[in-house]
Amino acid sequence: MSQEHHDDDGRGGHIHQEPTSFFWKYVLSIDHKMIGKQYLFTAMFFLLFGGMMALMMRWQIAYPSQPVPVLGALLKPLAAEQLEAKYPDAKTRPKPAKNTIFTADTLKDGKVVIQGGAIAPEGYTKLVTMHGSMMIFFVIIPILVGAFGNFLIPLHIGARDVAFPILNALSYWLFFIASVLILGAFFLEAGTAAAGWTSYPPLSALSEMDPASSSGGAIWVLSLFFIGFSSIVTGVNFLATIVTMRAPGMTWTRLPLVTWSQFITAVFQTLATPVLAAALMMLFMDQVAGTNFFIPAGIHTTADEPLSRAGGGHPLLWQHVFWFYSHPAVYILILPGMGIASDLLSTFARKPIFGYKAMVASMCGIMFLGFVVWGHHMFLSGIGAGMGKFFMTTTMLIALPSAIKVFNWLATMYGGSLSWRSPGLWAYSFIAMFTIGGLSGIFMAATPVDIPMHDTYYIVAHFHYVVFGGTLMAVFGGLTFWFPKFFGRMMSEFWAKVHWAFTFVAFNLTFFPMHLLGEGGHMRRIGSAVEKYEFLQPLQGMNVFITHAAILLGFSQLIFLANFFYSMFYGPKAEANPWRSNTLEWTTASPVPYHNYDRIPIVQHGPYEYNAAPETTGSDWQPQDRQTNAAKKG
Amino acid sequence: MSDASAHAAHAGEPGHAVHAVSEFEHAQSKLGMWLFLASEVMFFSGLIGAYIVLRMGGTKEVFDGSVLNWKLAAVNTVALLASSLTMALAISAIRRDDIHRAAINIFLTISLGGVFLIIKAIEYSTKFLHHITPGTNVFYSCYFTMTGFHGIHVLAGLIVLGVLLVRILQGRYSSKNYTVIENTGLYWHLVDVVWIFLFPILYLL
Amino acid sequence: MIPEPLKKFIVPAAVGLPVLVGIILTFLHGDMGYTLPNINSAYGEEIDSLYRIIMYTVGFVFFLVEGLLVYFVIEYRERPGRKVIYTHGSQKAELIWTIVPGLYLIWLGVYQISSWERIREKFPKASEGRELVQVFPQQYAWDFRHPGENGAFGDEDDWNEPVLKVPVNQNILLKMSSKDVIHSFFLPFARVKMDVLPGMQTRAWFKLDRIPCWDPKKNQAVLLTEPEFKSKRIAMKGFALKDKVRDTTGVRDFYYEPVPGAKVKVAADGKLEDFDPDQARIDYIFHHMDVACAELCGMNHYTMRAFCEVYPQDLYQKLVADKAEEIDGADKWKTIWDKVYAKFNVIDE
Amino acid sequence: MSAENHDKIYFKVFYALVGLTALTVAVSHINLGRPGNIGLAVLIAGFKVCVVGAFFMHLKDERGEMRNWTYAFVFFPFVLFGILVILLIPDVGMRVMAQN
Repeated sequence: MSQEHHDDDGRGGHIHQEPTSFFWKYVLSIDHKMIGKQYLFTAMFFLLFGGMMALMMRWQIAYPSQPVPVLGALLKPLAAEQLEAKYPDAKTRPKPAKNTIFTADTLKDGKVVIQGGAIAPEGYTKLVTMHGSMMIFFVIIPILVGAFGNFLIPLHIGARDVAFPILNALSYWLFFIASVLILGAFFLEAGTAAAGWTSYPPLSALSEMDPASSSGGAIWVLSLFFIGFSSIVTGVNFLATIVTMRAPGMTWTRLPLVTWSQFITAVFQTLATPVLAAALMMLFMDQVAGTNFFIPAGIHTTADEPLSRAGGGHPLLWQHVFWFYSHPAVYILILPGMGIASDLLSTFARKPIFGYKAMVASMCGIMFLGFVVWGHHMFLSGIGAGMGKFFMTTTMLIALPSAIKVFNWLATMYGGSLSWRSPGLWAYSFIAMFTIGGLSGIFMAATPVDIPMHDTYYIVAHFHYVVFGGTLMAVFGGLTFWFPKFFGRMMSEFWAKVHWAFTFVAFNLTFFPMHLLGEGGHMRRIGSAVEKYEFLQPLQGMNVFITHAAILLGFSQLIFLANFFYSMFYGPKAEANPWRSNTLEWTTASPVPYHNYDRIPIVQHGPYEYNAAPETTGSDWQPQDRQTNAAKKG
Repeated sequence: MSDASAHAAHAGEPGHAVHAVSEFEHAQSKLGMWLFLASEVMFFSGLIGAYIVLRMGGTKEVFDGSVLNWKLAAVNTVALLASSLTMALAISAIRRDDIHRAAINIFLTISLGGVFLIIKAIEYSTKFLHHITPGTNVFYSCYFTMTGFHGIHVLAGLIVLGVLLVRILQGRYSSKNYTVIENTGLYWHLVDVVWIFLFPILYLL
Repeated sequence: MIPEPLKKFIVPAAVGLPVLVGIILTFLHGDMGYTLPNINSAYGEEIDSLYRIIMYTVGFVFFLVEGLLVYFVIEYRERPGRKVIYTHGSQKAELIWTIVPGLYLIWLGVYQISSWERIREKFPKASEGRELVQVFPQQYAWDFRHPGENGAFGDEDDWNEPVLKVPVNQNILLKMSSKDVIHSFFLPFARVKMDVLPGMQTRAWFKLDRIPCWDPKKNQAVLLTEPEFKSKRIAMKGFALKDKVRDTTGVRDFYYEPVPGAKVKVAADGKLEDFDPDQARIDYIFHHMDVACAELCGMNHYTMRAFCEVYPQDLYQKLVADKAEEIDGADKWKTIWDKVYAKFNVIDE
Repeated sequence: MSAENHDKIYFKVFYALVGLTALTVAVSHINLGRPGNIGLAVLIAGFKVCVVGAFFMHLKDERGEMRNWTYAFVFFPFVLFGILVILLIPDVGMRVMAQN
C-alpha cells in the first residue's frame, strides 16, 4: 500500500463524532472497540457458566450420585410429595418442575431416603454437550476473534474502524441471539441437547433415541447456525479490513503476528463455517422435517420395532461434513492464541521474533493443510482403511508447522531479557503447555496407537492442554497486556501473578493425570464409570484427585475476575505505552480514543524491532511509526 | 452491505440524495461482497456435495430425477437467466445515470424472480398434493432442502431489490453511488449460478 | 532472608514443585492400574511397541523443549544492564528444525502403515481358522450372535447372548452393526475399539492368549494362559460375583460367593465335575472382562457394559455343542433381523 | 468501451445461456450412459457459470488493486468443494448401504 494515499479518501476509515446517548454508545455501538468489549463480557459470562458445568461433571465422576454441594440443594426439583406438603391446596399447587440436570429427593412415607440434587444420568450427557458447545462456540471463538480480533485488528493496521462497522455490530447481535437460544434450551421440557458437542446422528436426529433431539437438539442447531452466521460476517469483515485498510507502509511483512493469525482465522471462518451451516441445516431437517440425510434404513427402536423412517441416508456423512468445518475450527481456536503469545513473547523478551517469515509461512501452511486433515477425528468411525492412511499422512504433515513455531519461540527467548511480569509469564506458560498438547497429539495421529487412545480421557487431556493451557493462557496474558488499551488502567500485577501461579499449578494437576486415565482406558463422556466397570476401579482415586484439582482451578479464576473488575474502575491510570511495546496501538492514548488515531500513522518498520541499536539511543524499542535507530544511525 | 450506506447511518444523518462513494470504498465493499459470495458458495457446496455422494451411494430407483417436472424447471431457469440479464442492464443503466432505465430493469428483475417463486410454489404444492414430503425418501430430502434454501435466497434477493427500487425512484443512486446496486446484482447472479447447477443435477439426471 | 543467588529460583520453584509433586501423586494414586495388560496376541504388541517408540521420541522432545524453556526463563531473566542478542533469525537453524522433525514425522507415518493395514484391512479368512461373532448393540445393551456348530449365520443353530463368549488362542472376527445409534465396541485388554454404526457393517478382529479368572484368596482378577488354566482347578459355575461399595467415591470391592444350594462345576485338566461348595477344592473362579461402549450413545451410555468370557478350546467346543441342544429352531433371529442384516453373512474379505 | 456495447453483449450472453439450457435438456434425453450424461450436464453447467461470472458479474473486466484478491476468493471455494466431494466419495459415495 503506497504512501500517497491520504487518510481522507476513506482508506483508514473516516473520523465520526462519538455518539453520546447510552443506547448508541454502549448497546448498538458500531465502534470496533465497544463491540470487542461486548464480545469479551458475554464470553466471560459463558466462561464462568461452562466452568461451573465442568465442575459439576467432575463432581459426578468423583462422587457418583452424591448431591452436588450448594448447587444441588439450590437447583434440585421438588418431588411430588414435597409439593403436596408445601401446597396443600391442589388448585394453587404448581406442576412438578421438570429438571433434566438434577435429581429430586426420593421419599418413602414422608421421609427422604435418598438425598436429591445429584447429577441425573441424562443431566450428565447434557452437561457434557453444553460444556463443549459453550466453551468452543461461546467462549474461545468470541474472545479470540470477537474481542481480540475486533479490538486489535484496526489498531494494529492503523485504521479507524473495521471495513463494515454496521456488519460488525450485526455479527455481535447474531451471537447474542445464539446465546439467548442456547441458554433458553435449559428451560425446555426435554432439556438441552444431549448428544455431545459433535452431535452425531442418528442419536442427535431422532427423538426416539434421545428425547431432547427434536426440541433441545433443534434449538442447539439453530443457535449454532446463528453463531456460524455471526462468524461468517466477522470473517468477511476482517478479511476486507486487513486487505484494504492497512495504513501507508504497513506491508504484509510488517503486520504483527496477531493480525496475521486473525487473517488466517478469518479465511477459515469465511470458507469453512458455511459448510457447518449446511450440515446443521441438514441435521435440522432430519430433526423436524423428517428428512433422511443422516438416517440409514433398518433402524429399530429399543422395542425392536422398525422406525417409521424411509432411511437411505448415511451417518458418516454428518461426521465428514461436520469435521470439515470443525477441524479448521480447531485452528480457529489456537491460531490467534499463537499470535498473541508471539507478540507478548517478543515484547517481554525485548527481542525480535525469531524467523518472522517462517512463523507466517507455517500459519499459511496450516491454512491449506487444515482443510484436508479432518478425517483424523474419524479413524475408528468406520471410514475405509485407505482414507485412514491419507488422513494420517496429512495429519503428520500438519504437525510440522506447530513444531517450527515452538522452536522459533524458543529461539526468540534465547539471549533475550525475559521479564517476569504477568503477561510474559502467561506467554512462557503458553509455550510450555502448548508443547505438551501438541506432542500428545502425535500419539493420536499414529492410527494404530489411536485405537486404544480414541474416545478416552487421553483425548480430553490433549485438547484441554491445547485450548485451556494454550489458548486460554494466551487470552489471560493478552487481557493483562492490553488492559490499559481496553480500559485505560493497569491490572494489579501482584494479583495477576498470584492468579497465574494458581492457574498454572491447578491446571497441570487437573489435566496431566487425564493422560494416565486415558492410558488406563477410561472412556470420556461417561458419568459414573466406577459404578459399572471393574477395570476402571483402580483409576477412581485419580478421578477424585483430578476433581479436587479442578475445583481449585475453578476457584482460582475468581482471583482473576476480582482483579479484572476492580482494576477496571480503581486500577492505577495507565500511560500510553506501559510495556514499552512497538506496535501501533501503543502510539495512541490509553484508553484508545473513539477514532483511534488523530492522523493515520505512516509505518516505518516491522512490529518487533526491539534492541535494534540501544547504544545510539537509550531506548530498546522503536514504535512502528518512527524510524528504527538502525535507520537513524545511517 | 455498502460502506456508503454504513457511513450514512453511522453519522446518524438520513442517507439523503447522491452521497458520492469514493472509488476505494466502492472496491472495498465489492470485495466484501465477493467474500460473502465465497461463503455462500461453500454453503451450497455442503448441500450439493452431500447430494452427490448420497446419490452415488443410493439406488437408481430412489434417485430418479424424472419424477420431477423438468418443463416447469426449464421455464424457471429461463426466468432466472432473464432476471440476471435485466439486473446487469439495470447496473449499466445506473452507470449511465439513466435512472428511468435502471428502475424499469430492476422492476423486471423483481417480477421475473416473482415468476420463479410462483412456479416453484406450484411445483411444491403438486408434490404435497400427492403426499410427497421431504421424508418420502432421501432424494426428496435433498430436493426439498436444496431448492428450499435456494428459494429462500431468491426471496431475500427480492426483498432487497424491492427496497432498492424504492430508493432508486427517490433518486438516491447515481453513477457516483451505485455500490449497493452492484453488490445486490452480484448476489442475484450467484442465486442464478446456484440454480444453473441445481437444474440439471436434480431434474434432468 | 533468602540469599541473593537463590532469589531467582523462588518463582520457578513455587510453581514447579507443586506441579511435580502433583504429577508424582497422580502416579501413586489409584493402585498403579494405569497401563492395561495386553492379552491380544494378534497385534496388541505392535500397538504397544509403536506407542513406546513415540513415547521415547516425544519424551525426548518434551524434556528438551521444557528444559530449555525453564533454563531460558531463569538464565535470561530481566536484569539491569543485560545485553540482548539482536537477531531476526537464522536460515540454517530454521532449516534444521524444519527438516529433522519433518523427516521424523514422515518416517513415523510410513512406519505405522503396515500395522494399520494388518489391523484394519487383513481380516482373518475362513481358511486361516476363525470364530465369527455378530455384534448388534442397541441403546444400553449388547447382543452377541454366535453362528453355532456349522459356523454359518441365518440358520437354526445360531444362538445369541448378552455375553461375548470366545475361545482362547483363536482368531475372532466381529461383524458389527448397530440397531439404533452409533456405539463403539471397546475391549480394553485386547486393544480393540471400533465404532458400530446403523445401516452399515464394521469389522474388528483379535486373538486372545489369556483367560481372565478370579483369585478368591487375593480377591483379584488374574489372567491365565491356556496351559495354566488346564493345570489348575477352576470353578466354572456355582459362584456369583458380588460387590460392595467402599465409600462415597463409589469404588467397589468385588468378591465371589457360593450360590446357595448350587453345585460347583469344576474344570480340571479338561474334565468338568460337580462338587458341593464345601468340598469343592478350587484354585480359581472362572471370570470375565469388561466390554465397554466408547461412543456417547444416549443418557444411560455409562450403563452399556457387557462381559467377555474367554474359554479354552475344548470347553468352548463343549459349550457350542450344549447350545445346539438347548436352543430350539424358533429363536428370535428368525425375524426382521435376518431381512435387515442377512447380507452381513455374505459381506466378507 | 461504451455502456451501449455492454448491453449488446449482455443480450448476446443471455441468448447463449438460454441456448445452453436447451442443449442441457436435449442431451439429457439422449442416452450416453449414466456417466456420460452426468459429465456432459455438469460440463455445460460449469461453462454457463463461467459465462455468468465473466460477463454478468464483470469478473472479465475486474480492475484495480482488489482484482487478484477477488479472483483468489472466487477460485478457492471451488477447490474446497472438489476436496470435500472427492474425500467423501470413498466412504459415503461407494459404501454399500443398507437399502440397496
